[in-house]
Amino acid sequence: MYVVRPVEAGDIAALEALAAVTMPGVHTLPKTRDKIEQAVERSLASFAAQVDIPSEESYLFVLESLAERKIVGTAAIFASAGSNGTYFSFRNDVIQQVSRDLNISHSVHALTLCSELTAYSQLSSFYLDASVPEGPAPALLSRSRLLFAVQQPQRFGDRFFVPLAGVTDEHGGSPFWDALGRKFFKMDFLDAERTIGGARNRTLIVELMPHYPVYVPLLPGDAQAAMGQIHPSGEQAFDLLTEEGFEADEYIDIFDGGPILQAHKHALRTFTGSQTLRVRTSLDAAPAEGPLYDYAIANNAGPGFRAVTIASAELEGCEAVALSPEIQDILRVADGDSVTCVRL
Amino acid sequence: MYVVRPVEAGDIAALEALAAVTMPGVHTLPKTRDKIEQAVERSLASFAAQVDIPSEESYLFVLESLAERKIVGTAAIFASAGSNGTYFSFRNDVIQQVSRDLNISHSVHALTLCSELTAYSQLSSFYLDASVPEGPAPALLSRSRLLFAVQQPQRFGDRFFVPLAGVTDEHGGSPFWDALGRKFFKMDFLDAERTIGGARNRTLIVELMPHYPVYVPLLPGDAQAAMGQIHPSGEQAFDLLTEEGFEADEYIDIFDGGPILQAHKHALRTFTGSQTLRVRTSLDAAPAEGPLYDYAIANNAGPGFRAVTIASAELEGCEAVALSPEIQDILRVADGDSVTCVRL
Amino acid sequence: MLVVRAINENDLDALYSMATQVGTGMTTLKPDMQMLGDRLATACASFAETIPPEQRDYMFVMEDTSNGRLAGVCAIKGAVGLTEPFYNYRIGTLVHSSRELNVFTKMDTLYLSNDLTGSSELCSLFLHPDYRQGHNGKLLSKSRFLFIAQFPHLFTQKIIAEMRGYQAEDGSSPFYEGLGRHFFKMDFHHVDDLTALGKKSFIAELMPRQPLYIDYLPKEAQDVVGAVHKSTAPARRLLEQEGMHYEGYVDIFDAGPVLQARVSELRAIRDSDLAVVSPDTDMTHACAPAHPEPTLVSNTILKDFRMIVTQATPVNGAIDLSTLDQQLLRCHAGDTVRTLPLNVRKNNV
Amino acid sequence: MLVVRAINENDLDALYSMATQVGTGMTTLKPDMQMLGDRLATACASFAETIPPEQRDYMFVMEDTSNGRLAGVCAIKGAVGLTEPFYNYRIGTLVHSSRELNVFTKMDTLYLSNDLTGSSELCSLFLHPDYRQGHNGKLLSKSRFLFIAQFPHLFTQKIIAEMRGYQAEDGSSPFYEGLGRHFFKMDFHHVDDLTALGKKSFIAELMPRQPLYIDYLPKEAQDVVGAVHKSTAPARRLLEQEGMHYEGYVDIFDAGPVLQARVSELRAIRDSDLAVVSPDTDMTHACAPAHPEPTLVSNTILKDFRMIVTQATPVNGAIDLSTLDQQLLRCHAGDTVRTLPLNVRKNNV
Repeated sequence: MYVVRPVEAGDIAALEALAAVTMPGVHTLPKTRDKIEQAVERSLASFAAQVDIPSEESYLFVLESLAERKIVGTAAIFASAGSNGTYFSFRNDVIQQVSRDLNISHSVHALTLCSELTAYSQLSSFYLDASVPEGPAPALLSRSRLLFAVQQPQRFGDRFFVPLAGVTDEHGGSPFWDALGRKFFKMDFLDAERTIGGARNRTLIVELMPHYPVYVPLLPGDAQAAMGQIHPSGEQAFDLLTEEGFEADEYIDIFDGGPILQAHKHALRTFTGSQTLRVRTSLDAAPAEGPLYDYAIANNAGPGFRAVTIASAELEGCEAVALSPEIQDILRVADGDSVTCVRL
Repeated sequence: MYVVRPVEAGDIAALEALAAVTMPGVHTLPKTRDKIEQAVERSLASFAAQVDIPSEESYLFVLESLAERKIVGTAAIFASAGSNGTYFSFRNDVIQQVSRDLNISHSVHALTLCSELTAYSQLSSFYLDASVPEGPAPALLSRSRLLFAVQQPQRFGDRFFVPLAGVTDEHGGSPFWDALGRKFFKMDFLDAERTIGGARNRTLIVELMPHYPVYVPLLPGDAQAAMGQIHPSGEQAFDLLTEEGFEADEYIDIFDGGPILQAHKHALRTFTGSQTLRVRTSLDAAPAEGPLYDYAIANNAGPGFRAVTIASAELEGCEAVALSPEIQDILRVADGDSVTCVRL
Repeated sequence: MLVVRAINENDLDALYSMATQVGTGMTTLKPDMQMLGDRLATACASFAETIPPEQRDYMFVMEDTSNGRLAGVCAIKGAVGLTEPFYNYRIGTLVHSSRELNVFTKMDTLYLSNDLTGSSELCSLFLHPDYRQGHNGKLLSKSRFLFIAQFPHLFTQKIIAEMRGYQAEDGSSPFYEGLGRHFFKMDFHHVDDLTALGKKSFIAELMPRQPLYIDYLPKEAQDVVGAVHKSTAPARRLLEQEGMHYEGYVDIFDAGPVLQARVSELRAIRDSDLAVVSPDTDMTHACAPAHPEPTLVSNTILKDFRMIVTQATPVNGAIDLSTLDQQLLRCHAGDTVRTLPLNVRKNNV
Repeated sequence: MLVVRAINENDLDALYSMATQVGTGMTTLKPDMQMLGDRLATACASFAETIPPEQRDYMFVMEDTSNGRLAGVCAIKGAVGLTEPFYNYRIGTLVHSSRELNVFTKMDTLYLSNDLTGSSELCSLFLHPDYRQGHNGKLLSKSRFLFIAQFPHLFTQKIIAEMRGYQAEDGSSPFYEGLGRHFFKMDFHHVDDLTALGKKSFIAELMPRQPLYIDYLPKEAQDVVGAVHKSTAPARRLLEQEGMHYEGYVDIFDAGPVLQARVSELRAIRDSDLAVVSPDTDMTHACAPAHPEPTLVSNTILKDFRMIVTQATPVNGAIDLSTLDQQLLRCHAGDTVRTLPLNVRKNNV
């Protein structure tokens, strides 16, 4: 049984252990104890804060294996990507070129440095330990953030995005970076990412990155090929997110060219498909009749947020959900309480 | 009773009469007999054509008052706005400006000449005679085009847009044009529109219009105020289109700054809410019980397309619709035939 | 003897026969009777001042008076870009600097521009292979500067000359292959021909409009920005000696440099002098330099402008021209001529 | 007597007291002991050649030897824009033309650029009000050109001078009101101060990057592009006489013009000459002009560069300087000095 909950101060050592095994250049987790402590403190403060307008809050969730009493995954959500500056990305523009005299008609792609994602909420830091089996747990981890956003819409923007790490070679080099960022930053990809700490909202970006559109046909072949490509470590997240309703193709990362998935919340299944149900205690250990579906179920306890998965008969059209006392314990809910649930 | 049907050669005189009363600068209808004849011929050829990929087809529909045997409205749809070049519009861009040193953070709007609407299908030429009463007829006229597109998706793009005429003063001048287009075209708004015939896909546009974004704060106040504003003659169309699911704000017209409404077909009510029903003959003259709703009903006869409105009990969930013999006559359908219908 | 002179109505056949020798690479001098006839008519109207200065096209021919053959041709256009847009890339600099990271990056950038619109242009220089010797090339090229010095009011403030850009051994243009081909999707020579035919609207339609960092281009393309075709290097040197400079404008297709100058800063404007044709006297003879330098001498008549290179040297406002020289220039003792040392004086710095 | 000389370590107090007289409008000479001390140290290291040429800041003072007061100051920076980006607007031309409509529109356009990065800069010219008479202003301004002529290898190919832009009676800048204010949302003088303090990253953050058609600006802003502040007009004329030109670069805030020149085309480089200090002889006396023109004369010593204006005129490579003049220049008979007529000769065209 896995539960997703807000990070706690006691999780720091476990996060440090997790961070030790993540890949260089893939900015899923902070690397140093200091940074981890800061991230945890910031999350605790964010969950505790009264929020009217989304700002610098950052909510960090962990996936805990209850059997092993061990942290096996993380996922975070920033209230506003540009709260601390301007969030930069490349927009994929298509320019139609038509010459009637010459009977030429084709499209030219161009990358434009833009700040359109600044007011979006940003999903990040999705990481799963290799020990977590396939099944509903990964989806639970990815979607719990959005369930929290469904419950607390005032804490988030109307649109969400997720940058996924782009491709790098065996030495940590990025062909997209080599064709673009390197010319302005004059440093290796990993050095730049280290220096900037994975951020995309710093003044130095507007100081250094190109202000004019980059015509894609002028980029070397390997850089063009890397545009919108995911680092292998991000495939699972990509699949979960596209299933959720996120769309790629419109934006890519300014550093490594990785895809940035984005969507209006009305296009996300967690928003359109979730429902609030009353808890009904089920003492019946036998499975219900008919087909069972995986559902994510979350309490509505703010800083005490908990979410788990259950297998249940179809809940659409129901007003209540039957939960075993064990599940109620984990979720800290009782008969008659409200929970938010969505089919996985 | 009103019916919407494809234009026919016999309608030319009637169209000429209608055109005589439309406003200068509002490009709803061709003005001269020659142009009207061309438009009708093109429409006839388009309806008759076998189409795999949308191209230069242009479908012109008329609203006929059966009581008066008179044409009282027109509406058209172009298969592909840029089939004949590149369809240009201004995209509303927002640039985030943030200086942490100076503690400044604000947005700057800029208009970028873009060709993104080129592959869209374009609704146009919506015109209603003043004699047409309020009620379902205007909506029927506007939506029949889309019902046709629902039936024949291969003839149209996945996205649709509608440019609506912008504001002009009593002399036919456009404050938006005066601040922008005039500087490049060196002529009055009406002269320019006459010269270009309302087109937005001609080579001379790329030759003359500005290639760099126009920063909106630099425009005079009256030009800024005119951006996205509708000419009073377009209010009815605007209301019908936003109700349909079209969205304004992202694009404006390069000449008069009028709004360009656009949407993916999946966001349009005619696409998401229409259904195919079998015709059942209703001889019962008495109204059905319960509340009645207005529905647009269209046959599926291609070049013989006909659409009318009926008042009916809720049809959602039904498999058939009861039509009187008179309506069946008008639609040229019989018991058991399929019709497409959508609630207005 | 060779004289450079204003072209006239009788030169059409000889001009055509010279144009057949030109070959590719000079788009303005093709063996097309219609085109050449039109151009000749414009040139005659220019010298006759019957068309406005910005429409003029002063065309000069070098005539071998010993046999009446035309040995070369060159021209000055009154103004470019006033009927068809005149495009160039301008090379600018953009600095990207972050104090926080201690990074300072200076990047060369290409801007599509029409900045040179309205400039006067030196163009259409061609010297027949039989005459490529001695001072002939210099005489032909520099004749235009003496004309400008004599009639500066006919020209705009800025004078330019487009130089043919670098080409690889196989005739391809590395700059075009690295940039233009992506947008035009056709051969370099095809594009070149289209512009020569005046079909230029495709440039507005297809050229990328946004500034381009040169660093984005392949190395081979970067390397040839502002580089001339190897056959053009001597012509470039001659123009630079006369005060023209490469100021960062290049051709949009092959990146060949545009040389330019303020008319007021041309050597011919600064260093040319008027002199009166007068027989040698003991007095002037005594003051003449021991080693006379070759001198360009022209008459001062717009309609029948003529220029030669001679060993006579002006002394104190007078010049002793031989009878032959006077015949070539169609001037006589007592007339005023304009003189300019053929070669540039060493800089005294 | 007035001499312009390289600044030295002992000038700090007098420099400070002069800076208190400067008032607003010259951001580089503020009465701030720390700032002036740093600058003086850089200047001394520059004349001593202990720092690289691009970091140098050659500062000159005009000293009244009769009372030891400093009457003025001026400077030449070795290179600008190499530590902080140096921004200008460059004015370019874009043509929009349609043959079909017979429309031809030529538009001036502003490009944000760092093109002048690395140029040497004339700056910080200030003459004390008590000394604003006679040749003093010319002497002070032109001294820098004589220095460049003597030591051209110390400078980059291009030399520039930024001129203060036009301001309305109330001290506002119509150009800033029409453009910058929309993006900076603060007062013109506040923005000016921030740039003087070197806080320039806000320019990269807030300036619009895309080329702007000047026609979009309000008429009042369009009218002052390239126009100088009325108090700056005389300084502009002096620099133009020396061969500097407005080439379409202006300040991003007030649109004041940047004057620029190739070093090789400065009048001082072309027309200055070396001469040996030697007593007058009958021979030279006979050849001297009847109406001597005032002449700028400098010594040729980098570390203690000194310059005066005198009525002595060089003749055949010799100049007869008075004992007082020799003292001011710290030179003696037999030493070489550099001379340049103070005033520009009439153009002989």
